[in-house]
Amino acid sequence: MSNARRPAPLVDIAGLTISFPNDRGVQHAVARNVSFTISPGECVAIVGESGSGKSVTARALLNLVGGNARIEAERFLINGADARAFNASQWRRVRGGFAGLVMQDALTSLDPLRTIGKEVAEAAQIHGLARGAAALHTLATATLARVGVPDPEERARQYAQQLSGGLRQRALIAAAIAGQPRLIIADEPTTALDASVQAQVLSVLRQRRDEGAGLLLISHDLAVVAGIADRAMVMRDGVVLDSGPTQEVLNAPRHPWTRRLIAASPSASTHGYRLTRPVTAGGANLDAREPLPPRAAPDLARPVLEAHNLRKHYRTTAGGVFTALDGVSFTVNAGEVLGLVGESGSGKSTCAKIALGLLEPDDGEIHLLGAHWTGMKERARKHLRRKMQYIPQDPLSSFDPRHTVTDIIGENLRAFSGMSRRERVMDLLALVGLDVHYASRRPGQLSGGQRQRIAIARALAADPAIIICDEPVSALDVSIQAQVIDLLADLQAQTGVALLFITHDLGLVQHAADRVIILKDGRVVEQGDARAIFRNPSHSYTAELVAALPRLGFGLITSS
Amino acid sequence: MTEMSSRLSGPASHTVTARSVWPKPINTLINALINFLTRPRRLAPLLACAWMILIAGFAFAPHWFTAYDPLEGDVLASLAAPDAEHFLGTDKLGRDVFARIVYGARFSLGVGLGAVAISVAFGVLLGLIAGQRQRVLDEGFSRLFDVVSAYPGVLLAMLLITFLGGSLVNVAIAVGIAGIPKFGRVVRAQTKAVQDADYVVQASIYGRSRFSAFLVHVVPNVLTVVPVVATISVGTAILTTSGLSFLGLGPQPPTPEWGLMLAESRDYLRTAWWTGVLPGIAITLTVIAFAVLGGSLQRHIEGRAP
Amino acid sequence: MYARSNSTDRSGHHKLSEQLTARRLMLLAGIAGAGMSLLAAQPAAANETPRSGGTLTFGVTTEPVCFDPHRSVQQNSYIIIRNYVDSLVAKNADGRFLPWLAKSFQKSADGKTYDFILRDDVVFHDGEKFDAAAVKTNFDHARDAKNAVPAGELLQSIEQIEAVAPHHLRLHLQQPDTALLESIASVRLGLLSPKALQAGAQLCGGGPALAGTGPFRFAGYTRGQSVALERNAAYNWGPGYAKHNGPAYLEKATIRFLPEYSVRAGALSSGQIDVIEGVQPTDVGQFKDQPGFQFLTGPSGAQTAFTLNINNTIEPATDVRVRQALRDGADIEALVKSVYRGTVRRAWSNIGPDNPLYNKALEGSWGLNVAKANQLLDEAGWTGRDAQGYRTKDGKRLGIEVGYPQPFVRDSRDVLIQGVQAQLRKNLGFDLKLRIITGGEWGQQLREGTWTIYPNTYLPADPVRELEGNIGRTGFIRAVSDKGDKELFGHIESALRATTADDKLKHVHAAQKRAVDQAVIVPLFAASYQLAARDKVRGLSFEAQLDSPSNLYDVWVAP
Amino acid sequence: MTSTRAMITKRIAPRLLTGLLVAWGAVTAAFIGMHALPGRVEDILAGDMSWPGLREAIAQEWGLDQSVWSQYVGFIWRIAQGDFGTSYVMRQPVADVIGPQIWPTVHLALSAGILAVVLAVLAATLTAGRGRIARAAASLIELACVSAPVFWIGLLLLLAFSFTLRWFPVSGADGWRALVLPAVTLALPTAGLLAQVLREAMEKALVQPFVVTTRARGIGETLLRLRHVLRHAALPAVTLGGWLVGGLLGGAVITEKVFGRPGLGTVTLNAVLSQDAPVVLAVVMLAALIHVLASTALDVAYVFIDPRLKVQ
Repeated sequence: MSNARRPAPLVDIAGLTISFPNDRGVQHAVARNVSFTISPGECVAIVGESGSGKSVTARALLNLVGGNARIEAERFLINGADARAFNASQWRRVRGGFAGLVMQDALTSLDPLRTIGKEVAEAAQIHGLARGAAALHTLATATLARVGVPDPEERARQYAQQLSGGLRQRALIAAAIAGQPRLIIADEPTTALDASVQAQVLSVLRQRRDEGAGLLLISHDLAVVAGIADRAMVMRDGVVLDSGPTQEVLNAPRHPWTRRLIAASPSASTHGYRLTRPVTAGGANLDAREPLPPRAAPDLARPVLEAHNLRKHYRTTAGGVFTALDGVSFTVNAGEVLGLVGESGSGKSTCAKIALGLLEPDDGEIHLLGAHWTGMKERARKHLRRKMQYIPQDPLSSFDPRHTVTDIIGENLRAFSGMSRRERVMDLLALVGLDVHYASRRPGQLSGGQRQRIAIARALAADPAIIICDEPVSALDVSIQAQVIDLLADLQAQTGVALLFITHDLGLVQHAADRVIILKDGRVVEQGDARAIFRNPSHSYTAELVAALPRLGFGLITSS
Repeated sequence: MTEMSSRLSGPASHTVTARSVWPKPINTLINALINFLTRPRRLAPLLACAWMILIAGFAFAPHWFTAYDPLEGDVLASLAAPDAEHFLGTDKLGRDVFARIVYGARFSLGVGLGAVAISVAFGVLLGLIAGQRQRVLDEGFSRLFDVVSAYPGVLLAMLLITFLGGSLVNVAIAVGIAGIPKFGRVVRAQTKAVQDADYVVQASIYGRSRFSAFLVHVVPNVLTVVPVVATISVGTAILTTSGLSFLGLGPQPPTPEWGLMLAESRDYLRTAWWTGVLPGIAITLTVIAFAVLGGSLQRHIEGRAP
Repeated sequence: MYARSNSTDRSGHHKLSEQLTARRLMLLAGIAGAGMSLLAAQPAAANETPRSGGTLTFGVTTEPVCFDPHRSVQQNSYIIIRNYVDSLVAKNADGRFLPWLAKSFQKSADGKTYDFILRDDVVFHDGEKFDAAAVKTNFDHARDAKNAVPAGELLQSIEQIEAVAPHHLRLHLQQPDTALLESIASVRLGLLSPKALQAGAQLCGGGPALAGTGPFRFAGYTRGQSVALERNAAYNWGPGYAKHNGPAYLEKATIRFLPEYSVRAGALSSGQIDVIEGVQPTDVGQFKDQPGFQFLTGPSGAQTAFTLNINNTIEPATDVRVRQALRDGADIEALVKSVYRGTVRRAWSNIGPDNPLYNKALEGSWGLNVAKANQLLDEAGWTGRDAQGYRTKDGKRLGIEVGYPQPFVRDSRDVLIQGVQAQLRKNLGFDLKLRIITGGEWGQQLREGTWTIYPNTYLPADPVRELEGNIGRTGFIRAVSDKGDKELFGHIESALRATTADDKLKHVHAAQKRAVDQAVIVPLFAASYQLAARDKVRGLSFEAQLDSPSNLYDVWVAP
Repeated sequence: MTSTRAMITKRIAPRLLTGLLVAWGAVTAAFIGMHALPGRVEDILAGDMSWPGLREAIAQEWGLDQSVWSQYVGFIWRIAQGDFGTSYVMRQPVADVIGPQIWPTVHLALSAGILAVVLAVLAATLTAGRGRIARAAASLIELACVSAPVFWIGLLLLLAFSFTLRWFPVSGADGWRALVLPAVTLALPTAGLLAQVLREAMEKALVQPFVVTTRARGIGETLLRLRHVLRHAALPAVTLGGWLVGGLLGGAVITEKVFGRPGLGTVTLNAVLSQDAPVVLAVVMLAALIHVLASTALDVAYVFIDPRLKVQ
């Protein structure tokens, strides 16, 4: 990648405004006055949270914004031609032939009813690059091989749901590049992937760029962008706030929002500090971070939750046996935050279910506050139920859709009646930073962050000794995630409740946890101090995890 | 992301324009008008409601709408074309067609609602039981639904009516029984789905016993699917009744039930169209109205509980 | 035309010459044709020469359940069956019996022996020879209770059947039976090939196996759609009243089942079929006196009038005043005129007005008298009124149910009953309930004697049999006949036993009068068949023994 | 596919087994029903006939003198051997009565079914996710088709296209022209419902992420709908299939009566009205059999449309 040779840009856009009519027919802009160019061999990234307009902007390049959108631009050149005058068939030639689109979640972005081979070959077929079943199949396997899919012959005959997440995502990339496009538009291509898989997918994209393709990367993750993009734009509410070479944007953010975004990323270095409310105008500085309120040290003599040698097997439909947990033991002490880290399939969620008594282990036992917990009748456990509470990853599905917020929080306040219960609900709402008028809302009327706050309020209503948090913020935008994490930290300090904090996010666990347990394939591979363990991993798996972690790698925030 | 997704999708038929053709206020006005008139979600439920209110009025206070007796007519003035005196004409026995339509609302709605009440009562009960995690019960009731629905609906109703005898009540019972599997299956599937929902599985965390969770969470959330199916089924039941009347197995004369009126009028299709067209329109509109209301009810419920 | 004379008796004494010439046959046929023309507006010009060949499609209302003449009890099935079976004798429109497959016939003086000399040139469709043995096989098969053949009831008076010679048949009776020739002339005792009879009940399914001697052979049956008939080229033995000799004119005919009135009428008016039977009264105007079409009305003599038979053993119909109020509370004349648009006549007796034994004196003797009817009900104690305006006594509503078996509902008859229902409600506060019941339920009611009002027409052609079968001791009331009207039974039984024509006439008239006076029957209208056809169709007529359209033997299509 | 045999053993075999159970249940229920009807079988068989010994002769001939239980056992035993008995009313073997009627009804139902699918696919593909006016108009037409009684549609079509325009014959089973109006009559309500389900499913599929990906490959709108979206929409439509088969058969009863066509409908109606138990029971048996076959076929179709089911 050299700045010296500057070929004609693939895309040259200025003053792009995209708007949709609202219910009353009034146009409402979702992107305003956006300008950028993408040259061959260049990676341009658009960073932003939900609703920032980043995806819409990307899709405008393919004219795939939506039925009644209005797209206006001062300049809209695609491969040198004025795209404002394009008719439908010209647009079809752009799609797949000039620009390929890679989206998030290959499971739904590949047609689940068609084989991988057919999906990959489709663009080539449409653009006449190959004819006949045999030629298309050859092309599909070759393209799969190019993105590093092993055994492409076999894979081409399979369906998306038969492939692992990483292979699936690579197949999606293969489908996007099969028409030999000069531009790749990657919209959140690695979201929801494990760190190690994410690294592989990014390297495939990087390779395409290095071969001369233009790459437009859409992401919410600054660390991902930092590792690949030549230039970056930060968008919020349809407006570009910051743009320029990636290093410049991340190292010296001009706009406060950019700085807030950067500061909201949890890491080892943010441990003990707030992720929100960072520095004011002066400049982003670690010292300007606000410390979290002081908390009592964990009482190592008072275990709240003790798990001994948990084992759990599942029978697979194929007749095999899948080992979810294989001799896992851990202890959570009073006031302690224990992080439980692992990639998907490592057994984290099974641990949570067994701890909560929703699932019986095949072997091993759990004690809650010294009392037998596993293997007991539900009636016998009932008096201890209040002591262990739960914050799920997806609170929406854990709320009865017909219940109001009052009903949901009141679920844990059934000892109270009438007015006092209502008052308690109001108190709890205030505690999690929500206005009283949310009390009558239903789950469907709440945003993701608000739902998570309600889940926290519900857990706290029981006055528990321990809360099991299962990926509590993984579905949230970075800025919202920061607010929820800070809230949890505040409340933990305030109540001294112990937390079993389950996450796949290494940065987050280093920020939040006291101790950490690393799970792989149902076994504990390593445990110890939440920060030290990643600085000096003693197990090779931990080292791999650390290596795969994309990092912002600039002076502003250091992760090691 | 979720807010955007609905807008981002859809056909790519739009064009990139530099500016709009119309001045802004007019454009807005035209958009708003087209919006209202062509959006079936707004106009259709409104019209459906209006029709249902009219029909309900017919059913509850028929004498407000017509001075004629639906059963009495001047046989000597039979099959009179619409005129000032009988503005929808008279039927084969000289009865006022409009009066029969007005009074018929009570019977047609009665058959429809009665049949659906039977289907709902048994379908919900059996569906809730079948939806439990008891394999034996599930298999048993599911096969029972299979047995009942192995007969095409009309055939089953035919058999039941020969068994029960043709009368308004028996038609409602027969059509109701034929509709049980529909509700049973829907409720069973919904019960299974709700029971696997996190808020039911995790209810024990909040100290709820399984039975308590069943009452508080499962039953109400299962029942949300019932009104939609029930609303649409009322229309279907009225239709089935008219089919049975055609086969001579429906309510007995001189009941001014719409399906029976329609079935009886078919012999005069070429000579006295007014005896059949209007009951036919009444049935069709009512069935459409129920379907439209069911649809908007569904959107309402889905919108509230995504 | 339909003289009040006992035609049965007369033809019994009448010995027709064996040398009956073709000309004589033609003459008789002319008489029959003239008789019809009073009722039927047949456009056929006398000087036209019939054309042989061609096909015809006939749309009928009813698909027969059974095509076996001996087993079918559906009146509408005989329209079809008549095309492939012949009888020994033919009943003329004037009530006389004419030769058919029997060249001549003679009754003994004591009325207990009948001799039939059979034609010797007749062959069944399946090639079997027609002779006295074949007739004996037919009649014996029908008489045998084991076979459960409904037509057997027509032969109950027979003691023995004897094939005297190959073409000489003799019937020995247990006692005189004034209705015997009527029965022999009936399509229900039409003659089938002995080989075909071996198939037993399976013959109901029709098809070529159902071999008779008729002018057409049963070529094929498509259930739910049609029957195909093919000309019997060998046919040369038409009934005495036929208009021509030799084979039928039509080469082929299709009987199509079109149960919907509007479909039948539409099919005819759009030229897709040639003839229809069962015309909706309101549709008559489309065909009657319309260019391109003809409309014919049949006689009403062989079948009973459409009548409400009242079970006078069940409350409240045990009270004659209630029955009489029911009889006179509705304007039957106006109702019939309105429902049938003048295409049928109002009935005064249950015996059809074209039947020689019809009691004409009953005309005008009863009928609409609302004041009298109300007075009768007041006298009978039905003085209360309920919320719907019906009369009550001791808190019980004045009501009787009409149980109308579904298979017999047709021809706007339910509409007419509804009309009576509406008038009784308005005029008297009388609740005449109409309920359509199943055939099985009717059977049960019949067996238990629990039916209340049974509406029907009935076709044995002989009026005494009609009276006995409907309102006699062994009629519908048989299960509870000990509580029935003894005087009525007496008249009917005397008529059955009568040996002279005058005696029979006297008792038949008396029975009709008794039944109407006691209001155990409320005759409504004289049922008759209607035909509508394209004007090119010639030679359509009605069969006196059945009232229904004749077979298609004389029918031809003008070019 | 290696899974074909697995599919047979895992999906088809149990379906057919439970199907047998269903057929047995249906026939038993019908048997009980027919025997509980008012009026004894002898009454039906005797009709208006009455003479000494007749009822006994009938009872013996038809085996009605045995207990209901042994009649039932005999009935099931004969059915297991493929003998459906003899019609009370038509006096012929039930197989002879019903056998020739199967094809006309299947022919009609099949034609109507295919027509309905074609109409529904056309309507849904053309209007799903398109302009509001087109969708509103299509919805209205479909609703009207679903909401109007079948016999009424049939009579109106006859009035217009046969009596007035004379394009098609009134009735008969000869040639395709006679099939047009009945098939359309029977197809319209089914097509209306199917189109609505298909459109809704297509609109749901059209907002799936894979549609965006596929569009981004430059695919034409028609090909997108036919190759990708329709297949997804077919899944809920197939679920509806069992109901549709029943609806078509039920509608055939009415359609056959309106158009004077041969078929099971006419036979069934007459048998029900005349309480001809052997025929009714055979029809019920046949209906159950069709139901079982149809639902098994749909189950298999489901797997072929959705490979996800095969993989699991």
